[in-house]
Amino acid sequence: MNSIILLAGARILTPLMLAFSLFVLLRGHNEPGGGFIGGLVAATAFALYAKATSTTATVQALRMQPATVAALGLALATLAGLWGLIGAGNFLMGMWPLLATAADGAKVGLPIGSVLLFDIGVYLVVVGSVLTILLALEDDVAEAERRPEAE
Amino acid sequence: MADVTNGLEARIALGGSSDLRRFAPALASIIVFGIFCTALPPVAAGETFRFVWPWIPALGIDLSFVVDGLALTFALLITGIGALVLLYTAAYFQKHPGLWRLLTLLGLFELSMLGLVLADNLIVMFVFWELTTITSFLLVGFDHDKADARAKALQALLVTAAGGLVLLAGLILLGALAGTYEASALPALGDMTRGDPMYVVVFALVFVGAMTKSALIPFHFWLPNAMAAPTPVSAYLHSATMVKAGIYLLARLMPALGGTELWFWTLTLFGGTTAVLASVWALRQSDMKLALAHTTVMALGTLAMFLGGGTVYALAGAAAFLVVHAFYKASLFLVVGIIDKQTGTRRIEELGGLGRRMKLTWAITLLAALSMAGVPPLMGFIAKELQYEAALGAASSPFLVAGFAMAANAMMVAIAANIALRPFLGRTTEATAAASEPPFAMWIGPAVLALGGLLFGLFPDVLGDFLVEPTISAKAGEPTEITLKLWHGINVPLMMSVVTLAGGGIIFFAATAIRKRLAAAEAGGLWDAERGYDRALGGLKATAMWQTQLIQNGRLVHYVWWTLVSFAVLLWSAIVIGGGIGVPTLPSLAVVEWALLGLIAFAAVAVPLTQSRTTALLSLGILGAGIALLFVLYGAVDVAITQLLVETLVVVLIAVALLRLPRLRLPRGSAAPGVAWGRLGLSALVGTGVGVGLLAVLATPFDRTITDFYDAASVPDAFGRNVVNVILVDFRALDTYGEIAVVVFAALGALALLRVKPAKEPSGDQA
Amino acid sequence: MNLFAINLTIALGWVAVAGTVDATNLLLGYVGGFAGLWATRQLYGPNRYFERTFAAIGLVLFFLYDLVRSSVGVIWDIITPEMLARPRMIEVPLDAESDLAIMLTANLVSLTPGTLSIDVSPDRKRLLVHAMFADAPDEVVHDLKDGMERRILEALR
Amino acid sequence: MSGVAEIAAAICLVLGGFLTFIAALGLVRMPDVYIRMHASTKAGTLGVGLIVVALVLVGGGSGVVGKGLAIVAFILITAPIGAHLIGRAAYRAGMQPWQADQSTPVANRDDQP
Amino acid sequence: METALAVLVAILVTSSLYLMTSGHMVRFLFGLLLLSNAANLVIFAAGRLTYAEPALIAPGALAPAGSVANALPQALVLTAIVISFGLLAFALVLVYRAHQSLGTVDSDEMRVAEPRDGGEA
Amino acid sequence: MIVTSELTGVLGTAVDIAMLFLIAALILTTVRLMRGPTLPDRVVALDLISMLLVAFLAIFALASDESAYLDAAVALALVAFLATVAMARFIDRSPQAAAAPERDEEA
Amino acid sequence: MVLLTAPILIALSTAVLTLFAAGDRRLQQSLSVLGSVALLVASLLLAGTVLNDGPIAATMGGWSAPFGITLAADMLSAAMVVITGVIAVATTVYGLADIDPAAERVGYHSLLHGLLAGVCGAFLTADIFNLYVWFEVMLIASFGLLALGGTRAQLDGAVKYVALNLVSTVAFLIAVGLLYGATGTLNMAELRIAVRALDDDTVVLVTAAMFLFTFGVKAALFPVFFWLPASYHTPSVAVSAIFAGLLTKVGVYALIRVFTLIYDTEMPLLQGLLLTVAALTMLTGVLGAAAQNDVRRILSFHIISQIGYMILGLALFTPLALVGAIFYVIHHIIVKANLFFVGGVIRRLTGSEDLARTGGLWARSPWLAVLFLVPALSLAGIPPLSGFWAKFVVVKASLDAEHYVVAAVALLVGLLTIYSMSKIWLEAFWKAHPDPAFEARPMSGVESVALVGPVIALALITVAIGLAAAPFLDVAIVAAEQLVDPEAYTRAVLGALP
Ligand code: NA
Ligand code: NA
Repeated sequence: MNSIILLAGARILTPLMLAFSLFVLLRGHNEPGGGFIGGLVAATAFALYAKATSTTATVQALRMQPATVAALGLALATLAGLWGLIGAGNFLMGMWPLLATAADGAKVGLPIGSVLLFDIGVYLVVVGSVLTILLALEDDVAEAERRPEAE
Repeated sequence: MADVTNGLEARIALGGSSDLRRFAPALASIIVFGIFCTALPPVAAGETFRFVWPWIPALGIDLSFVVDGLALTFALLITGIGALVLLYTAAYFQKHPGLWRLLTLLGLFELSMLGLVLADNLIVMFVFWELTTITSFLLVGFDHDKADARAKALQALLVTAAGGLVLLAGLILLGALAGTYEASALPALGDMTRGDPMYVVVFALVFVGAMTKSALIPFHFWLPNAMAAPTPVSAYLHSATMVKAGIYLLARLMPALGGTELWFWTLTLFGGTTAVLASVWALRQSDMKLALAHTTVMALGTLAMFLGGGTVYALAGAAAFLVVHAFYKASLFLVVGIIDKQTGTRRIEELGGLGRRMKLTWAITLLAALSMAGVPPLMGFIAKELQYEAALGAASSPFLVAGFAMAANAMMVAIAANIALRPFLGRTTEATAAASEPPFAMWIGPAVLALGGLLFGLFPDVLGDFLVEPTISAKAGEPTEITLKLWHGINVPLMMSVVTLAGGGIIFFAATAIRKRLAAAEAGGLWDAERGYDRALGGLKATAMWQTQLIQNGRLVHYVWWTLVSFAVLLWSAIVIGGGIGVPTLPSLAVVEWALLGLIAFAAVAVPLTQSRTTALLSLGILGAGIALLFVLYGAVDVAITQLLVETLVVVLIAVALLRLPRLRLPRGSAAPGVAWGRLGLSALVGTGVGVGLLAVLATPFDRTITDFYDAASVPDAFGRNVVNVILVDFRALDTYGEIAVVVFAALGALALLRVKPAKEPSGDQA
Repeated sequence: MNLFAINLTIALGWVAVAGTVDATNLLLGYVGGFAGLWATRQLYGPNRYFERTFAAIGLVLFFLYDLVRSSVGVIWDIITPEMLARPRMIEVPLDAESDLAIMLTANLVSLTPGTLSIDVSPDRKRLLVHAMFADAPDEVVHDLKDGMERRILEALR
Repeated sequence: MSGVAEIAAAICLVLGGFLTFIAALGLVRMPDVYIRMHASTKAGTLGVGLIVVALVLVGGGSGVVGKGLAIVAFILITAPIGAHLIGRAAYRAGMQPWQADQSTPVANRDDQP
Repeated sequence: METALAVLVAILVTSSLYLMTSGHMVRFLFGLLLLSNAANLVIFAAGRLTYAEPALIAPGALAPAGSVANALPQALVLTAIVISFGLLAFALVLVYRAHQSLGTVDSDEMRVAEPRDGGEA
Repeated sequence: MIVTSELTGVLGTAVDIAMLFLIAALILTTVRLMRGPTLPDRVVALDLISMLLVAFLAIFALASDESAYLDAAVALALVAFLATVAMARFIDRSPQAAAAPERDEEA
Repeated sequence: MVLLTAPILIALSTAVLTLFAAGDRRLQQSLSVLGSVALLVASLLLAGTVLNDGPIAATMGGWSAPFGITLAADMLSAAMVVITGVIAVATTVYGLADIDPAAERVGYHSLLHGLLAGVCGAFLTADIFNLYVWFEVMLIASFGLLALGGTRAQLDGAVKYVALNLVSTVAFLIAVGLLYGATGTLNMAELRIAVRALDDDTVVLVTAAMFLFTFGVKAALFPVFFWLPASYHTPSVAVSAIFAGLLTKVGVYALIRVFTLIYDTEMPLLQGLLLTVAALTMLTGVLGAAAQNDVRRILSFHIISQIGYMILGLALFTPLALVGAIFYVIHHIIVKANLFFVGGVIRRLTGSEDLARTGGLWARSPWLAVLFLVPALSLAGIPPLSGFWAKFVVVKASLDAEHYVVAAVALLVGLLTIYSMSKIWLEAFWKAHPDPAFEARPMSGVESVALVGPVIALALITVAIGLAAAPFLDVAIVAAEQLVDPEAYTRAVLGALP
């Protein structure tokens, strides 16, 4: 929107919000948050960035087309599901490679595994999809505005 | 690929080596005919052959076939006449690009017709029945470039298909009450089927099916119209074989359905009326082919009438006439085809003097016409005698039957004379000036058929023993003896024959006058059932247009409206039938909750009331936030956060799109006060319905087992402390998996919408 | 090595020792670390870290004071039936050059009652301010430049 | 200790609530969008800030302080930027600030068609 | 509160359907958004409400302390919200494009696929 | 009862008072949102409503001693800003909507 | 069990992979066809297993029913998935010559396989909310496919399609919510038990009414079918073919599933309504077809009409009637998709779908004529093609149940179907092309293989179902038996332990 103030704000806020989104993603299994919320926050961050700069700059910041991000997310979620299917015979079954069963039957170790991978997939899908729609719409509106015409 | 076959066909049709190949179908038909001939002696001796292959056991449908007298008679007619017609066609259409299509369709028809008469299982029979309808349709429309041919083909299709569907119902019901679809099992069950309360229905349905196929009044009109088909097709399908399928059907089902008063009266009245009226219509035709077509209708009526009689003589009369008619009528059709081909016209007044140029053709015509007129010693005479005998022996109302038969036959005489004499005698006309005899392949067919009529007349026992007797045995369901003779001495039937011939002579000479009278009488349209068909078709089209414009009128508002009306009706019916709900108690809430509810409700009401796009949009934002707060209040933090984020993103998206969207001014239609109140009423009906549904649910006790499991298993088994998230990514992860797919596809779809734009179309923005 | 980074490391170490990751511990660690670093400031040679930190703290305090002070004026105007405000658009020359400095200036101007940053001129030399009590525009300009902007530039220097 | 914190929190709460109310009142009473923004930006931020401070004082939980500070910091950064954007847009759209000496009565602003 | 929510749902549905029957596609979108919210409230209320006890388990604990909010409908609503978002975003873009190409948002004017003189003459 | 809470004493009363202020503020702001008259006015109102809701969540977290609710407040603060930016951009790009209130009000 | 997840997984994986391959059209096409073939193979394996072992189930994430989501396949589900596989292969092959490269670039293949994933998911899930999710996957993918191309007609059609489907989809969600509130479960096998145990008739009937409404809209029943004729003739041929074949059937499937498994006790109450709806659906659909003059618009209205037969089968609720409904569904998917394919070839050859502007095909392309006749006659119920048996069983079931009026309507509609199909034949095939100078554009080798190959394959299947109806009917019978007595299904679902 061509405002120095917004631009400077966005330069601070976008990374902050992205960091926050990752934080929300990672802790989601235990506190409010998770892939959806994280993804939505990240999408909000990029949306803000897009408003302050341009859609092109936002895609550059993403380093790939947002649709690819979404596809990547769906692929990760699928892989997470397949992991359970191959590892335990159940699609989407939680796999915990860093957990071991102690002598008393309790699980010890880090509860990180397929479920987190799945949630990361969700995160990427949400970021990618929201941005795909938003940026494409922005582009189209901008293009339509460039064409002078009677409404 | 299609082009290749096209070329191939063209080569086959026109190329030199194809000359012989085009006779192959005829040859095949002759071979089959020969095979059936070998079955004659054993069948005549009372044997029947039955072949069964399992097909659809679950429905009681086997591929069962029976060769008995009735079937064999038909099979011989089908293959024999089929061979001659195929031969004739190969010559008649030698240079026609559609020759192979015609031969193929005729061959398919022949197979279907054979299947129809040989099938023992009624459903299998029906399968072939319908196939004959379809092949007939394709054949009638052979000259498909002509709109008229297409319309006539459609008519034949619709009438016979309609009958077919009625018949199907009849057969299913018959199968239900007999417990079997095997026709060969029906004779033993006849008393049971006739005694069933559904008998009348079954009979009516079967009879209507037979009527349409066999062109009995009031479904007769399609048959003359089917003369749009090439002549060999008419000779074969619409005279000798397919149209007799209805008669065949009645004959086949007689053991199960026949022998009642209902049967007798129905068949006699419909058959007799058809016979007489068709004869009258035949008289007034000047197109010989149409005249023959109407006489075919007459023959079909006669056959039905005699089947109605049910006595052995009646059956014998019908059986003999069946064969006789097939011979002379096919022969005459083919002759008319020859005349048409050689002179370019079939109209009797345009023809004359052909006798000198086409002696052979005339001889054939004379022979066939004599049989048609029932002159001894031709087979037609014997059949007519049998008819009269049967008429007199009819259990009830012999004079009625006899009257019908005599009247119709007298007119047949006149028509036969007309066809056999007028084109060949008199002065040569413009059309006949250059006429010459046809090639061998064309005259051999009619010649064989005409000669057959003579031979059977001379040796009636061959016909009697090998065809008529076994046929009626099959019909009557028991072995029957009958003797066919040329000379029975001077008896009542003979006297009747004489009267018939005399009457025929008078009619022939008074033909012109009669025709005028008839034309005047018919202008009233008294018997014009075809007009009924036209009206029905017109009505159908009009109804279709009317209902489509009423229902599918292109207006989304209308669609949404009726969709919601349906929902409201369903919903409130369910509530009322279910007994409604108790009166809910007023909730006691904290001020904050009231405030929140009020805020949400206010925003919800503001959206439709405001005329400002942005006010509506911002109200939606507030509503979303308010609902998020409700979620928070009741412990749904994840949901609340998601709601806030999503609602905001929606508002952002809409705000972007709104830059290029117009204002909220209402379309004129929905802004009118009456319409607005209607909309409000309907919306409120659905809204309260959903609310009542929710209240009803809330009044039931709640089973929390599954949630309790989640609460207990979340940490120990799924290693997560946020139960909602654990449900999303573990317990019910498949939901989430599908859900992210939705999001991805939504994005893809939106992207496609924005990125793929047709280049050519004018943009509406400029409009 | 950046002193801020060291300070942050100390704070994180504190958190690790405390065993609980939360803002309170982080803050305590940071403050403690800052005190330690300040006490040993000779060790690091010439360094602006401490000055900037104190300037930032000063800025925050000044801002809070300003916020409270002039809020009263706005509140009073809102509550009283008559409209006391004499609003006007005023252009304030900017000394700040970096985007961040301009943003901070504009933001703090907006947050203090009575003034609201509306726009920055295309040449980034002037800030358009909506002043609520602008009977004497020059006074407003002076207050802003000498108060808020000076402190921001000090904290960022 | 907790007693003092509670009383301080109570004061912050009431004051914060009062300030947000003033902000809203300003929004309704002030004559044009610029002055309304003065009210909402300042009093709103201060009010919310005070309420969050109250929460930090008595919330006690480990997450509360961090989240509370995050909220306050975030609002302090974003509220003025938002006000700037709206004000700028309004100004660029040609909306002239209300002048005390102009003859238009304040109340009539809202009633314009 | 559930009873109150039922009333609120009725209001939301009424309002949304009133918008959806207007023939103005932007209003239709607004109605759709309202309707989705109503559906979410239905699910949420149908799972019964528990005041201010999120379904979170304290660190170290094996299960929630005491009765907490029903987590399942929350998960369902969350899923539904995200799905509705996808659908609504698509619908929005569709209406936008339809307006761009057809020049109207009045559904009565959208008669390209089913022209007025459609069907057999 | 104003807020369902286990808090008693001075803090409980303070929560109730603050909540009443907030509700009153909410009503007033909604009035401004509806009356406009210009789009910037409405956006300012929306912005304030977001802030009020953040305050609401904070009070609610305090009253129910549930810090998880602050997460919602953080999220709201984040996205509210985006909404404001988006609406400001809307005004920026369709100035007629801002400058001439009656245009958008057109019935 | 892998077999149950495989169809969904294959479809979604293909969707993802084709998205990654967006730069390479050939690769996308290969992946797409390969994915469809894999789906077909997987579905055949699944059907074979179900045929041998009876209903099977698999828990997702290893959480046993009713806590986790369970996928399950009885014969009906398995058969539906197989048909989906068949149509998938046919459509992807046909699409090789039918789809605009620009559309392929932006995600046609992904959306198509997404659609397939949604359809398979809907057929296989035993969880009512999960059913909602798969419905949405299917719906959103169909939205994308429908509007792909962005022509004015497509946008118009899509607006109506999207608007009406979204209304019904929300009703679905509400119904699921209410049902959950009343029973506390989402597992469909457990719902059977829970709904029986419910005291409150209002709750049972209200939820049943909502499901009837929402699935009725999806199935395009009278009077809520508006969205279908408004849109199905607008997208590319491959897309409209798969829509025509599959989408409404998912609604029919859902109706059959929900009303045999959960609300079977309410069926006597609903019968009158359903019979009326079925009859009116048959009639209005076929009359709509009779009023049209455009190939795909005629075919679209026919879909509605034929759905009526399927609902008639459900409404009668006798074992034979259910057999008929299932057989009808299977037959109709094949035949209707094929007719749309042929319609596409007609357009390709004559340059139009408006019958007035077509013609001459019987003379020019007799093989196409034959290929049209097979599905057309089958649709019209002409023996011995598949449609005849479908109609036969349904009519017989009606007559057996002594519902003579609906039987009569069913037969009458058969006649009207013949009439409206003959219109295409008369105009496009028999009539000479209105432009005497008209020359059909020749098709390239690839084009004719891609366009005609699927038509031939589906026509052969139609003939095969007709001539060898017994095995197909046996499958339908097994499926119907499992519906009438879902004990095996519920045992598989509820007993499916990790
Ligand atoms: Na037979
Ligand atoms: Na989910």
